[in-house]
Amino acid sequence: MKKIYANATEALDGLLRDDMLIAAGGFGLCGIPELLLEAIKDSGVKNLTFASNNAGVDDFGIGILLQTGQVSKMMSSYVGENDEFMRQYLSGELEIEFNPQGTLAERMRAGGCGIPGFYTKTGVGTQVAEGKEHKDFNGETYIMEEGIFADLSIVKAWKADETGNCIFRKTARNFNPPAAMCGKVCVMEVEEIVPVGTLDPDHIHLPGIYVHRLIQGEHEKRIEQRTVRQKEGA
Amino acid sequence: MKKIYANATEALDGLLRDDMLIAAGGFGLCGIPELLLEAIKDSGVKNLTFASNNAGVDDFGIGILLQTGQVSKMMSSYVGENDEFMRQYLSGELEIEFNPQGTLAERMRAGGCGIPGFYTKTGVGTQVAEGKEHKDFNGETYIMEEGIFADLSIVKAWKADETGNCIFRKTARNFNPPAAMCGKVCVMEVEEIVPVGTLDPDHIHLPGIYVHRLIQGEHEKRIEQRTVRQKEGA
Amino acid sequence: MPWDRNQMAERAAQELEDGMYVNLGIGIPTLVANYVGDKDITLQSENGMLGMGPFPFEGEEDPDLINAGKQTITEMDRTAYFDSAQSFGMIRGGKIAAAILGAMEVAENGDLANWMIPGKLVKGMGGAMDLVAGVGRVIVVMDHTNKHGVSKLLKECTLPLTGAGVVDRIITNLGVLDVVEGGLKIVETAPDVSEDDLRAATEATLV
Amino acid sequence: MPWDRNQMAERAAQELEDGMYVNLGIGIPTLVANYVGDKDITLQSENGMLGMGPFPFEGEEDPDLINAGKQTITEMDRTAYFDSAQSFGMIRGGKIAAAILGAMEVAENGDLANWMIPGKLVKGMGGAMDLVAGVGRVIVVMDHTNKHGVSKLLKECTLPLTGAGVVDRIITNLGVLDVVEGGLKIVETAPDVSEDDLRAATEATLV
Repeated sequence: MKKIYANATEALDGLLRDDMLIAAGGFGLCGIPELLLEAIKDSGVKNLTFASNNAGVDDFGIGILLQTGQVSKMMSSYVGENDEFMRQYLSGELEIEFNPQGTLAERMRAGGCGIPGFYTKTGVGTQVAEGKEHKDFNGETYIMEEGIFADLSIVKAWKADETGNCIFRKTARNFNPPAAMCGKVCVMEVEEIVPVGTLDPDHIHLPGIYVHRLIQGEHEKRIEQRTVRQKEGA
Repeated sequence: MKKIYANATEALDGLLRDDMLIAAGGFGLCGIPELLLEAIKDSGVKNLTFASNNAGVDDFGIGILLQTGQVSKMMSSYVGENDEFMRQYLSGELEIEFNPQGTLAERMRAGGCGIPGFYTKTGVGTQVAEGKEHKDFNGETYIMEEGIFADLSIVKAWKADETGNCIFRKTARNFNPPAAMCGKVCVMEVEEIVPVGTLDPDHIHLPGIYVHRLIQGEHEKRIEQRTVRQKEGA
Repeated sequence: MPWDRNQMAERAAQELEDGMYVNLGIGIPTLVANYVGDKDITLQSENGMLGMGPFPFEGEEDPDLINAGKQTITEMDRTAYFDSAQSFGMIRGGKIAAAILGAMEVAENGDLANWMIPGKLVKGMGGAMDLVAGVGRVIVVMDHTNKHGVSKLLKECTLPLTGAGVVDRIITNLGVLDVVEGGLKIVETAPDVSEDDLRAATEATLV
Repeated sequence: MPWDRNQMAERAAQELEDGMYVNLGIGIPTLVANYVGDKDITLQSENGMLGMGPFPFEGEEDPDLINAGKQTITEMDRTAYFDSAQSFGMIRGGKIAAAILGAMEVAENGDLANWMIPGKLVKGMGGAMDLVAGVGRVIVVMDHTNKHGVSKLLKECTLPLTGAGVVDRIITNLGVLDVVEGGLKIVETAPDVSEDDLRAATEATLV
């Protein structure tokens, strides 16, 4: 079971093609697979659809693939931080399918769990519900949302062992587990690969079964909104 | 936020009534809420429906409530370890709704996540599919299963802090998280209540938001099938 | 005198009870945390955290620890982290007692619009649709009128909805109103604001 | 000579490839673990564990560590625990490469019956329906005939199904058969078992 690759480019070798659907972890710039996104940019693959909560900022995260015009569609809940995104969207170059954040997360998890559809109250009576099947349960109306089955998952964890068992750190977990689950193949980048047996089996956030390829690398981990408070008396 | 109660009887005070639906954690006799089951027996409440993977053995777990005739229906995947169960079932005293194990777990999670229905391939073409809605996705047939919304959840964890943040130990986790999530009220028993701040926030298996009442107690933790191997050369 | 932003937040904090798990939106709702006093409130950040603490001290920012507004924050003794599917599972499943959030428009039937102005910048709904559909109680905190003096409490929303019939209570600079059968009901007015003042500033039916 | 239980398990182990995550059922399938040799196989126990180890030494049994047959087991360096919803999420989601399980009957179209004999003791399907519906490859290991000498490889199952059209390969004491278009195809026979012997013991259409 050889899962460890030398770098992002090698880890993606043979997995990329035009027109594919990629599920990416991360929330804002927190916990994003920055090394894999860079390698996807370098690969030149195009017409990509991304299922990702956000689209990064202009020069980081998925934003770098918008700059190069490699993305044709986003499935996201919020893209407000990205000017280039807005320009492409308003000019019709880029398609967007807005998903409520929880619906997007659950659609990814559903895909990973073999569930092609589920019912939710989220979005009933809004634009999000248009064209979707409606069904009543106990007198309340729900809409059906479909599982996302991605061609590829790219995610970022904190530490993983050599079998891909991994742990995330604080709110950098976010969309990474559901995104990892819903891809036919999942490539993960981590800050540190540790020997098997290092991680407590009760602390694993995502078992290695979901992780097909693994790389370790240096992460910039850019902060999007640096907010602080003053020490009292300072 | 006062969640800690002195014992199982006090923790269940005001929550029990005849004809209610209780979701219980545990797999076999592993990770079952043994103290709460004992208190439910003592309460004399009757006509209970249990959503629980198993029904315990004759004198332990849910089995003790079968002995007293307090259970009228089980929603389970496997009940093979319980003779009294079989007797009541074959005589018509006890109703059983067989659920595939994963369907049962997912139905509990769905109920806890506000999902009233989802589609699965499990059980298509079998007795389990009879009377259920069928729907095709991408040329494959799935059936709809409904979320379980229980009146009460009873679960067992290893350690919890005073706010109910808790961790499970090894395979005693099993059905406990999904069972905890699907009840209007969740009562949890643990081996040890620890001060807030003791558990690493990254290691919490089930956040305290799901836990309304909490007790600490001694657990028998009976082993159902003691299997061992010989030391080599012994 | 109408309430200012902090007074609206202070009034909103009165809605919270000991032991509640609460989600606070961006803007005035964020200020509510300053007024919970001794009440034991646990704040959820929908990107995957219960027990959200204050902003970090300078130099202690952690890129792995942000809130739903992407701001650096801190953890507390009671903090628990989880993934986005779990986070919205607890929202959709009704485990969060209340959400306090801002709005562009609220209609008298409880419809809420706060995510999109057609033809203008479209940023997305984020977690707002999930929150208003799932939490136990939806409390809107917003100015009573827009910058042109036009009522934001309407007979019908004109903007695309975030949720239909989801609002329970509205706290504005002029007072507190509940969504009830037939329209909105005045619960309370700000000091020196009369019911007539409030009626005059409201398009929605008041019952 | 037909294969014995251990030989069937040994043959089944040949189905497993390096790096696979596999679920083994109760009975003969459990023995397969003894024959994986140097192959890097990770065993799932559907009650919430990947990386299932052997039985514990006497005195080291842990009531919190059991397999899906409720037997005490041990963990390994690579072990990860998770809850039942996650466990069956990975099963239903096709993450488990193969399941090796026993059966009462298999039909020539891949139908499988192994959970219930009407009128007799009803124990429940446990995780079997989820496994056969979800895993990548379903391999049945069973005796070719029942104790009365009647074929368990049938034109149609007579017992209630565990799954419809789910079986990929069948390993019996007489040989190995694949479910293909139109019926079962003999892949291999046990030593000194002829194809005619196997045909004679089989009710299902052989193609």
